Amino acid sequence: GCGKKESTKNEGGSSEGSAVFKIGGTGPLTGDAAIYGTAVKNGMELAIKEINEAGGINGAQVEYKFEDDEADAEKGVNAYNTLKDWKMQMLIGTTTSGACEAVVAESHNDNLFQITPSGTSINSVKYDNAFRMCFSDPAQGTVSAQYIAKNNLAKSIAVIYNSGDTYSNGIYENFAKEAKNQGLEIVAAEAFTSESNKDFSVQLQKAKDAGAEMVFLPMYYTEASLILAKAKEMGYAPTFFGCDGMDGILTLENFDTSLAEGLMLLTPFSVDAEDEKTQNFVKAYKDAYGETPNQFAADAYDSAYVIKAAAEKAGIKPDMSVTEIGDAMKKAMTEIEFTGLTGTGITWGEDGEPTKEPIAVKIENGAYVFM
Amino acid sequence: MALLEVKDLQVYYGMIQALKGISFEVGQGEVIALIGANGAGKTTTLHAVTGLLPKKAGTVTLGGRDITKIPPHKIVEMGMAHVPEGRRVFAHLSVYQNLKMGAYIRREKEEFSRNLEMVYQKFPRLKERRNQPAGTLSGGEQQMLAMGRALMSQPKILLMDEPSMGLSPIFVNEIFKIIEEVSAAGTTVLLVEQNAKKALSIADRAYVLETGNIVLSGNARELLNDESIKKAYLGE
Amino acid sequence: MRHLQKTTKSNFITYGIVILTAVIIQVLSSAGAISSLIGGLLVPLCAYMILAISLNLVVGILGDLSLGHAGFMCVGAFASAFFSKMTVGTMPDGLRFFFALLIGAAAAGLFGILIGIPVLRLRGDYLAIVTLAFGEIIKNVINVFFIGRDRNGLHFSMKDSVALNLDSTGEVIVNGPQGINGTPKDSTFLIGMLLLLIALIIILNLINSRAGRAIMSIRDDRIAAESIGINITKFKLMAFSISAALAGVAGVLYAHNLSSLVASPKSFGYNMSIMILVFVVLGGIGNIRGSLIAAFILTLLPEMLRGLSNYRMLIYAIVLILMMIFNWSKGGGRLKEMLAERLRGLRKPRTKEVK
Amino acid sequence: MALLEVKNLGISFGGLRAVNAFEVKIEKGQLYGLIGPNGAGKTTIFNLLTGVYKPTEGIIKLDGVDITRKKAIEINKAGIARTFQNIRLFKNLSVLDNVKAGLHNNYSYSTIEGLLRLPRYFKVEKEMNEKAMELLKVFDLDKEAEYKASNLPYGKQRKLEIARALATNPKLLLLDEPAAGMNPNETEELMQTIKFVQKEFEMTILLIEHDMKLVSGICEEVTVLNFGEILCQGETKAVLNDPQVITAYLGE
Amino acid sequence: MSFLSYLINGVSLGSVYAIIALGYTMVYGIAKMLNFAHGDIIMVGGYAAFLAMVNAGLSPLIGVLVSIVVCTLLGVVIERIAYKPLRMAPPLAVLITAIGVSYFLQNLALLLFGADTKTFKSVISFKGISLAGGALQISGVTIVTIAACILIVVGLSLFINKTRAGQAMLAVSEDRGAAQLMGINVNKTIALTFAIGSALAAIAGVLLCSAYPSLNPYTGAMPGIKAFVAAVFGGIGSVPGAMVGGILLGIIEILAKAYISSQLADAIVFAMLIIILLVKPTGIFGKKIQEKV
Ligand SMILES: Nc1ncnc2c1ncn2[C@@H]1O[C@H](COP(=O)(O)OP(=O)(O)OP(=O)(O)O)[C@@H](O)[C@H]1O
Ligand SMILES: Nc1ncnc2c1ncn2[C@@H]1O[C@H](COP(=O)(O)OP(=O)(O)OP(=O)(O)O)[C@@H](O)[C@H]1O
Ligand SMILES: [Mg+2]
Ligand SMILES: [Mg+2]
Repeated sequence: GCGKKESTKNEGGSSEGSAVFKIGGTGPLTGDAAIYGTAVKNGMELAIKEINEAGGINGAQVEYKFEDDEADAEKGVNAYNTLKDWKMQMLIGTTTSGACEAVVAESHNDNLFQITPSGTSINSVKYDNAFRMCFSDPAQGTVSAQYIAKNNLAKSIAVIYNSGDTYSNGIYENFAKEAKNQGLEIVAAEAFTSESNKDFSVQLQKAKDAGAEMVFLPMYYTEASLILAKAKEMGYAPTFFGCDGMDGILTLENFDTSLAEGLMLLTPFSVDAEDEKTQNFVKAYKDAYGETPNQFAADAYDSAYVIKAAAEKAGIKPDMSVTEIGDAMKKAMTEIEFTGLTGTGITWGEDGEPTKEPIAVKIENGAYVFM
Repeated sequence: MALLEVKDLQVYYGMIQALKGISFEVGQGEVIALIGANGAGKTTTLHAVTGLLPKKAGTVTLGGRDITKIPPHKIVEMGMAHVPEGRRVFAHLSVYQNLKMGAYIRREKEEFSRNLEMVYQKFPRLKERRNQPAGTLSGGEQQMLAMGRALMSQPKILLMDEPSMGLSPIFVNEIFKIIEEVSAAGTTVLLVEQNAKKALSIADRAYVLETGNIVLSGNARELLNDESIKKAYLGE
Repeated sequence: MRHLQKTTKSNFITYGIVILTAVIIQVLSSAGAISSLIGGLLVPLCAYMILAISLNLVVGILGDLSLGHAGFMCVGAFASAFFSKMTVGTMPDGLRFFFALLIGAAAAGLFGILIGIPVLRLRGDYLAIVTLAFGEIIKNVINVFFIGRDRNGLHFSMKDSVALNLDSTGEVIVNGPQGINGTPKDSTFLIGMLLLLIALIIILNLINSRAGRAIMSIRDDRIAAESIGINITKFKLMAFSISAALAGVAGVLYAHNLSSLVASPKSFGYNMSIMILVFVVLGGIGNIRGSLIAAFILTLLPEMLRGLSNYRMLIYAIVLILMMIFNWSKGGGRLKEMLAERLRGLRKPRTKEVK
Repeated sequence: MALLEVKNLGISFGGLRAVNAFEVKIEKGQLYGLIGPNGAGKTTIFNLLTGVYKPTEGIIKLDGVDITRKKAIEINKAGIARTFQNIRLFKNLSVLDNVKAGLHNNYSYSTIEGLLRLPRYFKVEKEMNEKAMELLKVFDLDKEAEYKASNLPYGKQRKLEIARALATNPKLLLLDEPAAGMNPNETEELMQTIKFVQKEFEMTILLIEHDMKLVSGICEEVTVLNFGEILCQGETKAVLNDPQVITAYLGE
Repeated sequence: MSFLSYLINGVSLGSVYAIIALGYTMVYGIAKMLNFAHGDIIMVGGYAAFLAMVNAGLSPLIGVLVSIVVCTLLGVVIERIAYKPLRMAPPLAVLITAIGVSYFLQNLALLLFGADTKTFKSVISFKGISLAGGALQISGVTIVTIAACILIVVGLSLFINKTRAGQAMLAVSEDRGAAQLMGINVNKTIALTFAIGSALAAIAGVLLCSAYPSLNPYTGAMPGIKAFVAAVFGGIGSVPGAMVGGILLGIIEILAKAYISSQLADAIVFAMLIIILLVKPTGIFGKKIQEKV
């Protein structure tokens, strides 16, 4: 359906007095990556509403504001500066790696605490003020290769990746590196770009000709859906293995889920998970936004709760300065253990990386099945 | 009543006033000459009459109907044809296609072939070159094509902007003969010419335009003998 | 000559506006009266204004439509960022940035000459598409470049960073689509304004000189220009390469303002080229001061509209369309005439009319 | 030696033989006419002489130098300048700048000198302005120096085109229908100007014209072209009385 | 064998470019404007068909018709509001307005339909044919697209050369002022051009989304640019040129990916374009008419 976004208001919570925390968020709300920014915005909004209803953080309510960055480095800095003018104290962002790398340099200067829900590249959390909710590219690439080798899923693998995309490229490179160590053979590594992301016949044909038993797809699900459809049309049926960007493929509107049958992916989050937390989240999200949440929304939701957890640990107060909050949060982050939608018992190192174990799932009968 | 009546016409180019309130009329079947120096506003007048230029003030009526605000294509449908300054042939289309465009408002097949024959007979060069892209014709040939194209619509009234420009002496005579023929066949003619002598010798009446004003008008033969006209426009 | 005086005066007004703006902003900013958003926008603003006037040299003065200007900016940005990353710590910051500027301008200028081959043979929309293609090629090729450095020297690959085979001391400098990370932040508003001023002087002085006249005569009538002995090849190339070099300078500013530089479609694709073209057309084709103002307004507009959240790009689009209609349509013309009439009491008409 | 010497010049467009075996010899300082019916090939000859078209055969010599098949720019530098049948001015430039563009090759300073506004720039620009104004005065255009060229009335545009051509300091000036669109008085004035240019600048002029008053008034010799071929060539009066020329071109 | 199959894939991709380029070239050739919003009208066509078929449950044929009606109306309305006031403006001003329209449509779609991608339901039920014992596959969409292209090329050529309205278009494309003097209603002719161009965009949109079934507010942008390239490739304003240009573009793109480098495929396509234009500066079917001096 369309027109389901009931509210485009950016601010929520109460704003009485100055005793509120101000948390900013950034991500693409327009442009062709808008889908990811929108999910992050919604997930964050949902969590902060709940937090406020439950009494806020350290007794203070939370105000939030989300700014569009069009998934662009320059606009990301603009969005960040806009939030600074609004007197942001902590940042959930940014959504995409490229923009995140530019923003993190700015937030580092201000010593402003930042947690990115979905910026996967190494440089996204280059500085000590920045932490990550999701897997990093190396983690995903490496773990995927290890997982495939350990479970003996395939020996000859083809990779199709987006050579113009930081995320896709990052995972591919690390996958390739680790595959070598694991004795997996990459028989074809075929790229595409966002300028030619409609036709995948050549890439699939090459994978097929090279005799790949498995095709690794480090990319987002929109393009993957085209690949799956094309492969079916070609009568080519290898095992497809994806990464966390693939999550969401089942809820793609009007998508024929039978095409994704047998697709394996590593993901920290699955809407089909049966735990209560996930189910409540999915329901609340659907009620609020009329669509099924994807992993971006879940990561953003978790990020807000991580801030709450760390803030409570650090005992920060809204009237502290940005730097004070930053220092306190940095320290607290390495001390907390967090359980949320996207993992249990997550801890963070000083490098900002979470200790998360990706869970492998497989799509069977149109639903995720844990493996 | 006159076929074409222009009253108090004013035209501006941005801030520049090119026509300062001119009035004239063209009777049914007449040949009227409009003469004047460079930049007097002759071309501007024709453009305003056919509706190619917006008018600041004044009225234009054709056959009793007010056409001041009517768009050019409707005016053309009402029977007016215009041979524009600079010829304006469709450069990439062939001579034949250009002539076909001239007959755009005439749908009848037979009529078309009859008119085409008539044009080819008046301008044999066009028949010879009917498949040549109009843009590669020589200057004079393009002028012939522009005339021929206008005749293809069998106009009631024909506006011509310097039809003799760029034509060889022998063909200048020819073109004035053609204008007389056209007139004899019942078409009313409004003629803008630098060759005032020739124009006045075939016209019934004439108007003299000077920097946006009509300064003189009258019987063409009389004007031909007018001393001031002789001095200013005939070079005698 | 009155003529000369008039253009000189007009040029000095333009310089004056730029200098005055620079001074005002500098004063405001040292008084802390400038928001972070505006503060952060200052350097990009300079870069966009340089891009706009440099594109105007090709589009407005030479009369060729170019849809690949972002490509030149991209070359300047990457060449200079690469240089800065390589030499960081080996020389004083100021000197390094000076060299980076030279390198960015030279690299982009070189590409400007390279594109000369098609430019000399093609016209109109055919040329436009070739410039667009050229810009896309640059972006695409930069995305497959991997350059790394370790104690054995430079390593180069067009496949991926793994293929660089760096040892433990290695550092990837250009990382394909992930671009260059950690470029030193050398650009400042004052440097930006200074560069803008230099670019302005170059372009305005060029226009009002022998070469500029030759370029404009080619624009107005190529055949007539040839007939009076003007060397089309030389002046077309000159216009393209100067324009490209200045775009390269803008690229250097841009690259040294953000710590991450990626050749994404957003920042260096045809969309960006078109964006710059919008500045030029809105400001008035061939009108250098207009380009400056249009670039200024249109860069700020979407940021000022942030309060409208998701409606902002929609409103931006509507504003763009309305501005074009206001500028060029009959109705808009009438509106402008009315405004002009109001003003006429205050000022005598500048242009003389033909009697 | 003749200033312009053309031998056996020819060109075809597809099947059309536009110019065939054209020959002419023009002495230094002569005012020479090229006439003929519409489509005879006159403008085409100008285009061949100035390098717009390349001839299929023939030789063109200017002042003893072979300029056949040279590029338009080189031909101009060698000393031929022209005007066009359909006026080709630099529409958006001022009248003065149109002429200064014509001075391009004769008044020189480097681009760098221009960019840096070195003293030479000011000196040469000043000279150019003076020279351009001098030329404009000849054509009574000095008062319109700052107008945009496209805002001039037709007749003045034609004159400006001549001034621009003269600015290139040619040995030979080609004028394509300079009097087209002018009334007899204006034509008369133009004739005086052309005469003046011939004398004052010691110019050799070749012109195309359909106005016989102008041709008989100022041309010393003419060539009549018909269907691409030379119909008649010689002293003006004699040629204009040639019965062949009368039937093909003049009429009556 | 693999070459053949690449070739077939190239033709499939190219046929989609071709059908978009046909609508593009129509507006481009007649109204002499680069309608950068064409790709976005294609996107609207895709959404119209999607909503009709998936949300309203109508049959594919009705879906296509709905899409054509919506796009035609949209095209005419856009022309009336945004382009008509600019008849006297320089071409670049119109180009920028078209870009404004493009942004407008993209962002309106973003607000109306959301950012998420929808999977399009193919309107073609025909499964296609397989040759050489199944080793070579030609999909139904490809066959329908090529057939549609040929029909459109023939139809448009006949329309332009044989009908009065077509003649009017020719005249308008050459010289609007002179066309008026022939009695041609220039505004109506340009509106009709947009109507036809937009109807073709609808068909292209439906076929594009059937071939590559993902639909979001930016679906039309890149294919629009590629179609522009194809139209120039074939020669501006040439109807058969647009088709040939599109198919050639598709083939080059696929072969470049297959035999040279998938990473550099875009660069190679554009480099080929430059090379071809250097050899033939007015495109494959472009007429080169020497300027008469
Ligand atoms: N497009 C224009 N913009 C500004 N002024 C113009 C324009 N067209 C014509 N003019 C001016 O309007 C006046 C009348 O011009 P018009 O072309 O009507 O003269 P004309 O009598 O036809 O002259 P000619 O004999 O040279 O053709 C002139 O002063 C001319 O400079
Ligand atoms: N590029 C071309 N392609 C085809 N035919 C051409 C071309 N240029 C000129 N012609 C033809 O060559 C012939 C000579 O043309 P040209 O322009 O030289 O005539 P002209 O003597 O100048 O005539 P006018 O007095 O009418 O200007 C004409 O019949 C013309 O149609
Ligand atoms: Mg006139
Ligand atoms: Mg001629």
